Amino acid sequence: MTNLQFISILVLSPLAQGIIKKIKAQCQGRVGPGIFQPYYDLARLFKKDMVIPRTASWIFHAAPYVVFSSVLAASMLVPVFSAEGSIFRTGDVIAIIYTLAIGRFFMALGGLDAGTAFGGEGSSREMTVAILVEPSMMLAIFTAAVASGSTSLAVIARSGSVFYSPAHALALAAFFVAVIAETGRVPVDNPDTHLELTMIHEGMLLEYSGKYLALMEWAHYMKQMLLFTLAADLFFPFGMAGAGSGFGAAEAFGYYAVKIFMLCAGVAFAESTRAKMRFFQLPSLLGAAFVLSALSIITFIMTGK
Amino acid sequence: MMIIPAAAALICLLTRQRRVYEYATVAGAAAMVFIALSIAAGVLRGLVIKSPGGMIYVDALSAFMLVIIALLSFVAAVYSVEYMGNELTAGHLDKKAHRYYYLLYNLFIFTMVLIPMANNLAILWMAIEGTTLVSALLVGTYRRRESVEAAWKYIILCTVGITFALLGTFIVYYASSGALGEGKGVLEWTALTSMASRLNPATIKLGFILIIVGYGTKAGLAPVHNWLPDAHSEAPTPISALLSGILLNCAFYGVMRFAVIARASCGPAFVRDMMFLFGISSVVVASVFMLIQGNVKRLLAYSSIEHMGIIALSFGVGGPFGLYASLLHILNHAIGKPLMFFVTGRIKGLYNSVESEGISGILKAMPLMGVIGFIGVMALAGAPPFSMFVSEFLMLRALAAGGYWYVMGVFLATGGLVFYGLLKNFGGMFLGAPSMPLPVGAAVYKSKTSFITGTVMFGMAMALVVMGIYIPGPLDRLITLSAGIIGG
Amino acid sequence: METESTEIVSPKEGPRKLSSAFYVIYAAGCLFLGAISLQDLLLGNKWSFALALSSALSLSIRGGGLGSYFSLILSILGFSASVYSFGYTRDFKVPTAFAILFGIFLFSMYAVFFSANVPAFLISWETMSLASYFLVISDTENRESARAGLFYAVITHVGTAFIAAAFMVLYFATGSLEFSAMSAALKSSDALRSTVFVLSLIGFGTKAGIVPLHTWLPRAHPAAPSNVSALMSGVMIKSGIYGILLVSLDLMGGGSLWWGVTILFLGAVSSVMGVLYALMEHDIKRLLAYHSVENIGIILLGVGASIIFSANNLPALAGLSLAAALYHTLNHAVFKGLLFMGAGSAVHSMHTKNMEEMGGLIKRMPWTALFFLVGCVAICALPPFNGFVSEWMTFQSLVLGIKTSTVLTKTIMLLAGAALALTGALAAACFVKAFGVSFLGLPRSREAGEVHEASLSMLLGMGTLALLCLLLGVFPGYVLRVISSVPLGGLGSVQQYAPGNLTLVSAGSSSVSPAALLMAMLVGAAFIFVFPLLLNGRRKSVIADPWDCGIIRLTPRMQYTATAFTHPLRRIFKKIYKPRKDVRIEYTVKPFFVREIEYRSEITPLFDSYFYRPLIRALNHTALSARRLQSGNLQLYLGYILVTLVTLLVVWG
Amino acid sequence: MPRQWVVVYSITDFITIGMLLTVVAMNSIKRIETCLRAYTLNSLLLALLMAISAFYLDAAHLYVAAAFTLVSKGIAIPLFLKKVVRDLKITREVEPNINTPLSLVITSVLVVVVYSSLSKGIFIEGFTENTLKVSVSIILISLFIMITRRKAVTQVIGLLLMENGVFLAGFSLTYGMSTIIELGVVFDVLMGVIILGVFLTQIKKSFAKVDLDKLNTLKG
Repeated sequence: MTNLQFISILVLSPLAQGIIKKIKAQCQGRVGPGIFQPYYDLARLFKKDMVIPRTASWIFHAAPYVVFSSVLAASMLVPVFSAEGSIFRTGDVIAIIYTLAIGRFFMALGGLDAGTAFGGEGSSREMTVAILVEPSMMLAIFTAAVASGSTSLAVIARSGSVFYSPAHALALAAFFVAVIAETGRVPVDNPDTHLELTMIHEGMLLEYSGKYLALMEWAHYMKQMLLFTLAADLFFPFGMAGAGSGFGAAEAFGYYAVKIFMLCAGVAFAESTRAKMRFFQLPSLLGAAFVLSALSIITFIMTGK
Repeated sequence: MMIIPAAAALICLLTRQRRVYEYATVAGAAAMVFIALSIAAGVLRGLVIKSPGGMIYVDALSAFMLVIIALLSFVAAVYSVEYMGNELTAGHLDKKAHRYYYLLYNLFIFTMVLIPMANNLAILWMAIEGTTLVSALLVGTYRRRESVEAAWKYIILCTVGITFALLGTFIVYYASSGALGEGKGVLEWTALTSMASRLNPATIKLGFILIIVGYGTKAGLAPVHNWLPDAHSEAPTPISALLSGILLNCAFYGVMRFAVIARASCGPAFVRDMMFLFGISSVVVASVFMLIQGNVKRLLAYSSIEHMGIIALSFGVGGPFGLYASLLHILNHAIGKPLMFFVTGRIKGLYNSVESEGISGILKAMPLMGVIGFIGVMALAGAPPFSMFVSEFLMLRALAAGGYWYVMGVFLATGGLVFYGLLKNFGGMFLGAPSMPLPVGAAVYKSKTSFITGTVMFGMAMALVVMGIYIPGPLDRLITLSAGIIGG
Repeated sequence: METESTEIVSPKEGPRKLSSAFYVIYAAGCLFLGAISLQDLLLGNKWSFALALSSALSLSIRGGGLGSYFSLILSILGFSASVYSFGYTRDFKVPTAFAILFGIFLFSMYAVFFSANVPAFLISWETMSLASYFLVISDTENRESARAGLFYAVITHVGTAFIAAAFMVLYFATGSLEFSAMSAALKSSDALRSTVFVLSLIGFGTKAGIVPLHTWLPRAHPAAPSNVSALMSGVMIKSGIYGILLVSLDLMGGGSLWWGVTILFLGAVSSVMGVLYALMEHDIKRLLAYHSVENIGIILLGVGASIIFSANNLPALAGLSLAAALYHTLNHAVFKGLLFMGAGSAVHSMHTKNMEEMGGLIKRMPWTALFFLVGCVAICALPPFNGFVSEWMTFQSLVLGIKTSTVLTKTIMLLAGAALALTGALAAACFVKAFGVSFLGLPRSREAGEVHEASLSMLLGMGTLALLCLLLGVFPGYVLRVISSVPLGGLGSVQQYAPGNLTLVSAGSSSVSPAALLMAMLVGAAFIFVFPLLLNGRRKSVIADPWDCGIIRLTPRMQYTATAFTHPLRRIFKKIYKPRKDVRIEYTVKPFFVREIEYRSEITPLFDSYFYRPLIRALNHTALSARRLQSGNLQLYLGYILVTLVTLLVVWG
Repeated sequence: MPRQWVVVYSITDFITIGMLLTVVAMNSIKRIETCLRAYTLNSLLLALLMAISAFYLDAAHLYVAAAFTLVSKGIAIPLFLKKVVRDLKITREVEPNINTPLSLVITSVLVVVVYSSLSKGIFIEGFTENTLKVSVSIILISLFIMITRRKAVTQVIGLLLMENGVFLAGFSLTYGMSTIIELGVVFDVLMGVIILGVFLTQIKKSFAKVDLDKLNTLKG
């Protein structure tokens, strides 16, 4: 059962997206679409025909599969609600980050393949943001990792509540910013716009349609969910089912749902209270995140907890 | 041994037939090679040649020098036949000058052969002075104003220097008479070495200072080297080859003989300091001047200074490795430097210029010269796997064993500069698209090297390569013996 | 426009056949030597023999040591490079001479790894350098490569001088030139050991291309033909790593903490600077060359960590980090060789190294594109390819730096980890650019439109390496078994990190299994291939022009250029790049109708413009002013004699 | 020491000092003919010295040496040089690089250096030491003259003066070595002078002026 916990990410990720949208709508005083809207969108896209740009090569076709399967593979490594690890018991956080990187790599290639200006723009910016995010994310992860002496999520998750140390607070803040950037949300990117000059994520997907677009989007939802799960595992590692912890799968899942909901809410609030930044203001934000994470590491080394 | 070049010279004097005196010269040189080798073989068998009067004395060291001299004079003779022939047809010099060239060539060889065989230090001095006089005329072979100027400076500077050497010789003699009693002094090297420990150190010191300044001038040790670049760049190429290939070594040979006495009399420290002083200044000066030196013949001249510096350094360290290194380096330099001069000569023949600007694409124009030239450059720069590296490595080893870090530092640093200088200037000539040769040269000179000359040069290049990996046993023994003689 | 160092002429049949024969022999020789080295390592048998050069000097070689591992790497790359050359050198002007030089270069590298005493090492070392120099200038008529060659030769020669000095100090300390005797007899003061360390670090650093000694790399690698660049970048610069390991670990048996910290710091700087400069390159081979700097940095991270650990006596962790370094050495050799060959076959048919003129190559040379893509993914350390494994291990050892004793080491190692992460991200961006701009999209020039696929042997050479990229990534256990058999401190215990052959475990009880990842991805792909079919049978797809904002039709000039791709980074990191930008606009009717806009933007290479150029200028100045000493005035010269004599008389007389 | 030796020493010292003076005088001489005369005088003094000591030591070979010196240095070489000068129509020396007073100062400094550096227990007292000091000073001063003078001919003369100095030294140190060597040395010097003469004429040909200022085309 716990070996297949990744399915919950696969299935529930559109729901998370829906919830975020809903909360945002509420904040902005709109009714907004129902929380199951993403499922409908995906289904619709799957049913549509595809338009393939004449200039595209096989990379264009391969990209969606690679992106999706890499995210799926990554989510197979994550302990979702049970510390028993996952189907392959290799829940190494660095491995997860790099597996996600495959997806990004091919998504960017897909953006370039059609040879349009927007695709290139999207890929360029996506990679740039990734460059700015990666170090702070790693350092934030390191804080959690060194605290429990391992980069294995299972171990970290088992290590119980270490949330109350200042190092973790800082790390969490940094990680949260990183998550926002990685999931392409305001203030870094605006997921709802197709305004050519501001879009990053959408820019790369501009040529995609139908099934491929569905795959890309779904992968995107999963990635978002996956990152939330990571945050949960790294910084709120309590209430996980598995040996030692007295939680059964069901209640553990309950805890998990709560955590994810909180994170979704956080993201939604952040998104609706912030305006999107100019692209070249991002370095200051993400740089701040990096400083936070560096501080967290150093505080940890100094204080030892 | 000495007869042959004299005879050859005589022939040159008598006949007007170009072929005749050319062949006489080459044949004489060949014969000398044979004799020198047999002498070396004899020395290896342990016998030492002494003339009844004690004037002549040939031990391993002398044999070593003789072999070098003989080989080089042969090679240069072979090269001369083609090179000077071309010069003649190109009208750079007239028939008379051509004949005198060979006459003086043989006299030059004669005086140089005399040097290592002389036991009496005064005779040694006379021979060396003789080389100056003859070679000065050779340097002035082309009656151009530059060559005359070079010859003038050469003869003045070297004569001044050699005068001090003479004074030094006298003082050494005086020291001996101080030990043996008034008026009973000796000048035989053998005698002096045997009684070296009884000589008055202060006197010997003075004498050695004069000697090293005197013969050092001739050997091209900085800061008294100034004649060298001019003479080398203005002399006919084969003569430049002989000058840097053997003449410098012969002068240094004089220093070595005296150094043996000085070592025994006033301790190795003094000799070492002197050698380091001159050696270091030589390598430094040379390397700096090689950085920007468009005229490749001058470049090679400065490289000779550098190599004499290296020889002096390794001689100064002493010890089996040091001395072995310096002798081996003498040999290597005597092969590598002439080779490069020959290459330059061929280039000059084709382009009628030795300025590295304006000349390019030798590798394309004359592939053989290009390849040999590159080998030579690398060898001169002391890069493995070529022979000079071996001697320089041995020197490093000796320096390290003695812990002379500052010397090693200077040597390595200058080594980098030298490498840069050589590669920059020669590389510029060898690489690139071939620049058009001047019609003057092109008319006469076949860009193709004649078979014999080519073979000889290729042989020298191969020697550089082979001796970088393996040193033949007899040679090894000969050098070891000679080192033993110097080491005392 | 730089052109590839060969141009199409039709050489005579004879030399071509001959050179081909040479390459066959080389390939066979590589296989043979590789087999020997592997056997020596696994069976742990050591051999050595000496050849007397003269009474004063002898050369000796040995097997079964650290060198065997490197010669194994060399064999892998040497083999495929030879196969590649078989087709690549077809239209060279002087194939035979080139083939011979290539052979000298190849086997002199073997000599370096096999040599067992100082003279042998120095001789083969410099032979390697000179051979590579001649290969760099093998296109003798190209001024550019001549200049690059000169720069390279001089720098590497100076490096050799430092190496020689280091060995001489060792000789002074131990009284022997044999490596074995050195490592046995070395009981000397810390100052002495540190001197040796610094000298050798500088000397070998020049060869390895550690920042700031890297400046020859981006010059020489592009100038050389690609089969040579592959060897240079794949193996030759590793000989620098070999040297550092040899001297500081094998001969001196590890050292003080600050060695490790220094190396770690240099590694971090090199990796970041290397990739930053790579990003700004449009010359595909210069780009790859800069990436070599980066990867050397990553290797050094492992080495430094290992020295730090052993100074904290944590042998197990030291083993882990060293294993990471060695593993990455192997990996980099494989994928960098692959990338250079791929770039080579692109350049070979394009006759330009400028990415801005490529584009869309994937359509006409699909196989090359595929192999190049594999290389890109591998060098970006993306699973399941080999780069990931070694970088994962490096990450592990850096994170475990928390186990060291001092605050300094903890901090610097974790920050180094961050630097590694940054490097990874930058590398990813760089290779998205490299592959995307040159292989994807529309052809940016006429040549790009009419390229031809590389010849079979070239594809074979690349294919081998591409396959290895995958295998080395999926079966790390086998590699670690080989590494653990390298006789070097702490490495013996490395195999504990690979209990199976598929899974890697780090000391921090964290584990990863690339094979499993591969499986997962395949499962995912299969699932997602089936899923839509379940949802709704097959849908047809329409081929149409891409979205062009409604203009008539998309032209190649509208797609993102390499310059544009990296423009954000150029702005973000302008402190480092110091970009110079000039925009020239020509109007037909000012200011409304623009005829043409020229946009040029280049960056200032820090170390060139602030260290090397001033140095060279100073040297030339000195030389010029020194020439006054030789003024041509005879009296002056006589004056020198007088002064010299008087001084000597006063001082010694 | 016996009385006659004192006489000898006083005489020889007198002569050597005379030689030194001739050399010093060269510093202030402008006309080339005068220089030549000074040189001749110097050589004659040398020959005389040799003869005298030959007489006192009654060593036959010293007579020979003295005779040689007389013939070669006292007669042959000066005549030859005169001829050269006449052929080249060299009238008078231009101003030397360094003016007379200064050059005299430097000369004296050189002498001091020699006297100080050569008296460190290298030699037995008396004849040898003084003569040697004188001769070394002569050598250095004549080198200095070569440095200061611009005309090529004066350089030759300076060179010859050096030779004289060396001869003086050699003779004082060795009481004349075996005659053959003496002959050889003299012969070499003679050859040298002749060759120099040849070059002088060539310089005249190719430079139109036997002035060393023109002789610096080869630099660096």
